[in-house]
Amino acid sequence: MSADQQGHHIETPPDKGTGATASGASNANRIVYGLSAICALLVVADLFVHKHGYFKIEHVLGFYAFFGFLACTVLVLAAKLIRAILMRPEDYYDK
Amino acid sequence: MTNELNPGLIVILGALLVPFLPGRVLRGAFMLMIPIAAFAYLRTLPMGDFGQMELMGLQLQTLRIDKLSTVFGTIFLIATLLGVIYALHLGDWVQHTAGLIYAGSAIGAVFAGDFVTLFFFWELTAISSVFLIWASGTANALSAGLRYLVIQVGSGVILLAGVLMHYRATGTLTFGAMSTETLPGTLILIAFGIKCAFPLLHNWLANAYPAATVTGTVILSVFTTKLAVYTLARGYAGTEILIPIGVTMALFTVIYALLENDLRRVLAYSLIGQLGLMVAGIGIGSDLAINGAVAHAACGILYFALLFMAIGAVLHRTGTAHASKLGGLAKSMPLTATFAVIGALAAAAVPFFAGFISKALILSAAMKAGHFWAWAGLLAAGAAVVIHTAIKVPYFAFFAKAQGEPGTEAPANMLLAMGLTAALCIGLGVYPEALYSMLPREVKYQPYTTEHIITQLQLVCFAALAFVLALRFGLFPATTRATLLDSDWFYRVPGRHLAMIANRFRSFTWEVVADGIVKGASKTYHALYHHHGPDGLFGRTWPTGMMAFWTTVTLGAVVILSYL
Amino acid sequence: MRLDLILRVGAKLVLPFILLFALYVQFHGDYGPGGGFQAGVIAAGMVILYAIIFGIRAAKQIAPPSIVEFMVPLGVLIYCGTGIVSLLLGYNYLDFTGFHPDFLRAHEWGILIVELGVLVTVSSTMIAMFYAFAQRGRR
Amino acid sequence: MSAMTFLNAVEPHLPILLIIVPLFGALMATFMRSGTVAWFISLVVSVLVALIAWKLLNTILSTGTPIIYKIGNWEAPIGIVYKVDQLSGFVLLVIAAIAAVMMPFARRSIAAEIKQRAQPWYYAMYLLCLAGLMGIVITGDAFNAFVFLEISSLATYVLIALGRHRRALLAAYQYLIMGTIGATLYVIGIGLLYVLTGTLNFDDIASRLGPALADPERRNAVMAALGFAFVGVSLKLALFPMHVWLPNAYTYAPSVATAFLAGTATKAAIYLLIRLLFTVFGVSISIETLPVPQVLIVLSIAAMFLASFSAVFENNAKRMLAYSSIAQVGYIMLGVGLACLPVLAATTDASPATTPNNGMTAGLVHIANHAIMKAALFLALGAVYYRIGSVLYKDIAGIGRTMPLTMLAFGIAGLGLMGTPGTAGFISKWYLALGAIDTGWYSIVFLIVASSLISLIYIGRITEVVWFREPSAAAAQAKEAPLSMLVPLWILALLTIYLGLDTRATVDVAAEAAKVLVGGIR
Repeated sequence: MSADQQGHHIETPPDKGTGATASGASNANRIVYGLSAICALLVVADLFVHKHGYFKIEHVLGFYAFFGFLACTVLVLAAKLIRAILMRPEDYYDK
Repeated sequence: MTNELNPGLIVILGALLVPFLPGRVLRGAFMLMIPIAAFAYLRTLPMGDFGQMELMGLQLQTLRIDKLSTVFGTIFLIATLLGVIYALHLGDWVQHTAGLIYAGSAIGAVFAGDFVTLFFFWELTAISSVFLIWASGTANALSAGLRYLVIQVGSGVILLAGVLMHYRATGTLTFGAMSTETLPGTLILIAFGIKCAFPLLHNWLANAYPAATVTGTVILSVFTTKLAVYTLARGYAGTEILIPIGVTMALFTVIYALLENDLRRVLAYSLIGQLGLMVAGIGIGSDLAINGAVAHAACGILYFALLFMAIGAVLHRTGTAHASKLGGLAKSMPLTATFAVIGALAAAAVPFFAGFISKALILSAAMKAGHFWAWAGLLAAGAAVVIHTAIKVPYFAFFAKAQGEPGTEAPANMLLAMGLTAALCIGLGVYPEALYSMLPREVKYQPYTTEHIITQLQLVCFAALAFVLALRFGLFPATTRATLLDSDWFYRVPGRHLAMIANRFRSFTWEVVADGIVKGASKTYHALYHHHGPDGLFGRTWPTGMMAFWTTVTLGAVVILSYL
Repeated sequence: MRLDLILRVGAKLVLPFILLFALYVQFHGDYGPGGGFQAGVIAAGMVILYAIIFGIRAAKQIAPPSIVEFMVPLGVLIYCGTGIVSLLLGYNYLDFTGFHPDFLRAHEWGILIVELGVLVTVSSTMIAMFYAFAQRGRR
Repeated sequence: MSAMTFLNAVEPHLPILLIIVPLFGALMATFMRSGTVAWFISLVVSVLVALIAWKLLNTILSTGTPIIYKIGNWEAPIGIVYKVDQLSGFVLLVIAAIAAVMMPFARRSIAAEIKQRAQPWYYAMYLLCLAGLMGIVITGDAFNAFVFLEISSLATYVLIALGRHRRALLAAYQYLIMGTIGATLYVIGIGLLYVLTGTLNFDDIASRLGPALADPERRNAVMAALGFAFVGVSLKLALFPMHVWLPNAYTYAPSVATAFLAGTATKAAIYLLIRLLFTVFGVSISIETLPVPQVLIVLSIAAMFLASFSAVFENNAKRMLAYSSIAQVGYIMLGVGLACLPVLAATTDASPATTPNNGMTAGLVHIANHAIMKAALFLALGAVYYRIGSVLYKDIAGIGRTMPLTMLAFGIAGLGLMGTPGTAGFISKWYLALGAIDTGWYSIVFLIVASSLISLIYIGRITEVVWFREPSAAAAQAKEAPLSMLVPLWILALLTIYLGLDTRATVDVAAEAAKVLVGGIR
């Protein structure tokens, strides 16, 4: 896993300390809040939609929202776990 | 021999003329004419079976025009045109010719009415397309191309074996609905499955596409797998086994697409995932599902081509497609970034974009047929697409903190190709009837209901929220330069690892077996070289006496055998 | 050189008779035992004997290598030419019927000519081979 | 005499002209002092021979009855008879056409590779070899076939010995020894047959072998005769394990000679073996009382694999192709071997023998297809040798960049060799597979495919060398081959594709010949 540590992590959120990326940080915050607001609106909209779903679970309030969020979280976390198993140095096959 | 020419042959014949045309302008104009001419010709053909010919005593049907083949042929021709525009800036006639022959053979395969014609074009796609990989000229491309070629040709060989046995058993070569109950049917399914990147058979795709040239990847992403989808839709509609296969494809690729650093590899895995959706649709087999698979193939071609084009433009300008070396390109390549976002929205199946109108068909079909787990799996994979394709790819390339040099805007022809593709992505999303009217089965479907729009938006937005939060809290897996193990591991590192396993289990009883396999594998090569190399028994020059001796032995053996 | 005087004189006496015998075998080849191959070998034997007794250089004066080499294909040419002549006369290849009104006589002629071709080729080939071996190591 | 009457007068004599013209040409060439004049004679003669062969085959196909020519107008058992039927007509045309197509190539290549003084001799020997090969195929007389076999072989020894490499002499010597052994074994077999039947004419032997078989004592002699003749001819056609003379002979001969020999010499021997097995001995002996099909199938499959593996590891392109030739001969002989098998089945379930035999068709088609593809491949290497004087992998590395047209033709023919669909090689393998399926030996289909994959490796390897490696010093300075070389090369390369798409010229004729050959004796 040495390559893992040497590799450049790019998922690090923008550094809040430096002025250069301060607007980037506030942008990122704005995106999070804006997205959350849209999501909340969509869940509310769910109340006014008549559903024709074939499966019972579809009729649960906010099912698609919940399912989308859960599926992604689970898959991301699963990927993070599996990464430890699958990841090899870049020149793995060339050795 | 034939009264009617397969439209694919027009493209291939045109491609053969390309190297002989002087000047880039003339050549470019001619290449643009090829798909247009083929399309115009296709429009004049009525529905039906044509091009009957007899070859080696076999009745062939080289041209079959029905709704299924027409929709694939049409979208292939459109993609060919877009690909040609995208590649116009190249001066490399090898890539131009190979790409057009490849496109032409895929189109020819779609219109093939019998297995022999199909097999011919099937192998031609393999052989012509490998040049698009080799053309990038790196050592990695060379070996990836060779592996690609072996697997693709191998698929053709299996197809041929299946076809021969099928012909033997039924006496017909017509390519129609097949059954998996019989051995030939299974063999042919495996052959199709290799090209369709079934799980464990998929890694040729993930290895070869990112290794190809900038323009080559765009062309590659269009044809091989979608041709396989066509053959599955034609031959194996309603084959139940395809449902779990498709769902597996859709789900396991999510992991790889999330982890990969090379954005073209991300797209390659994502492409396999979308193929899974189509395969599952074909497995469900209802009219709605088949329509969905076909429609999704058409939309997938467009938005994956668009994404590959955008990332290709990035690679063209910055020299890399690795997420860890990119970022912030939205400022320097604003148009490319816009088109990439449109492709991403289409991939995420956001309403009024191409992916929306086709994915809905398959999910509705799964629902109506009562395949709950398949539906849930595909829905989850669809949510994950939002993260790993629709957000991750444009984000790391264009919007994340810049990690490398800023590029310059893509060449005009690339922008034109991307613009046209993006327009098609939006056009189909806004006006789905254009696509629906071409679909093979007669079903009415209305994608734009309030319910559907709202639920899909919920799915997309919450997936996006999950991504943003994961990124925020450092939960998103790091995308570093690394190799991800995949099923190609099984053939790329067998000797070394088997040796390790054998060492570990030396005390066990099967030690002998494992040891034997390991030693056998490593020894086979050496033994072959020992006996057949230039100094080996079968490779070196024998003394005259030894030649005479073996002649005598043969004579003796023949005579003795005669008297036995 | 003086010591082989007897050999030299003896050989000079024998040589014409060898040639004569070769011709005898040759001309009896049509309807009797004999023929161009045997005659050619005997005739070549004469030259080879001469070369052994008087030296290769002397032999090359009476049978120059250029002529010998020329004779190899010439004999074949005579053989094939005979067949072609019969073709031109309107008969099958090597069908000598056209050479003479009398069937037997025609074939006698035909075979004699063909055998002559064989004689030329065989004798010249034998001599050429002898020259080739005799020259080994002298160049 | 007007042209028409001239042609009418000549027509009955075409079979003998097929031999006389090259023979006469060879004689003329020996009288010449200039290589160019000798080349011109060879060119005219080769084209003439090809035209005659074409005319003969057309006549046969339109009339359906064999053309018989009596030498000296003597009737069959006494005199020598030339017989042209579908099979021999087909093989004659293949050999003659290959010889004619490569003649334009020969002039520059020979001028560069052979000393000025020896050039007329080269052409003389070349034409003599051609005459010998035509003779083997056209004659209906077992001993006459031996004579022609020796004529062609002797000429071949000289052709090989003319090679520039010092090992050419050793190769020629080894081939001389082996060829003589083969011819001797063949002549022993023929001698036994003559003792048994009192005739040397193929058809007469066939008709008189029946009584000989009935007698248990003479029966043993028949079997020995077949054994000797079979092994003798197999040595000539380089059937495994009697192939060992071939790699060196092909490697060190002059380029044009290699292309010519690879395309034609083994094919004539294969013809002779087919003739012996099917016409002379007939199915009742070759197949039912003797294990010929089993021996053939085992040996040819061994050749397909063992020789292919050697080709994979070879570092000399000519030698690689030579090993591939051994493997390809394996394909042809496998087809011949398979042709014997359904006959075995037919005797039990008595199916009608009217359908063409796929195995034999495959063997015959591959005679033509392999001749074309191999000639193209060797010619391409000849052009490379002409430019850089070597065909070692290390020297031809990257030559695709400087000689693209040559190497493109090489690649096309290579695709054919692998059996890629759309090329001639695929047609052969297709029928071979059908033939195997007809006999119910599915495992052989698998083996055919597997050995095709090995050919994919060795063709892939040389493709990698010539196109993707950095050019060697010699290759970087090479120029594209001259037009006189490119034209014959591309004719053959395009034929490889054409015969893969339009199979009327090969498969229909071969199927007809196979029908006559296998069907006629049931």
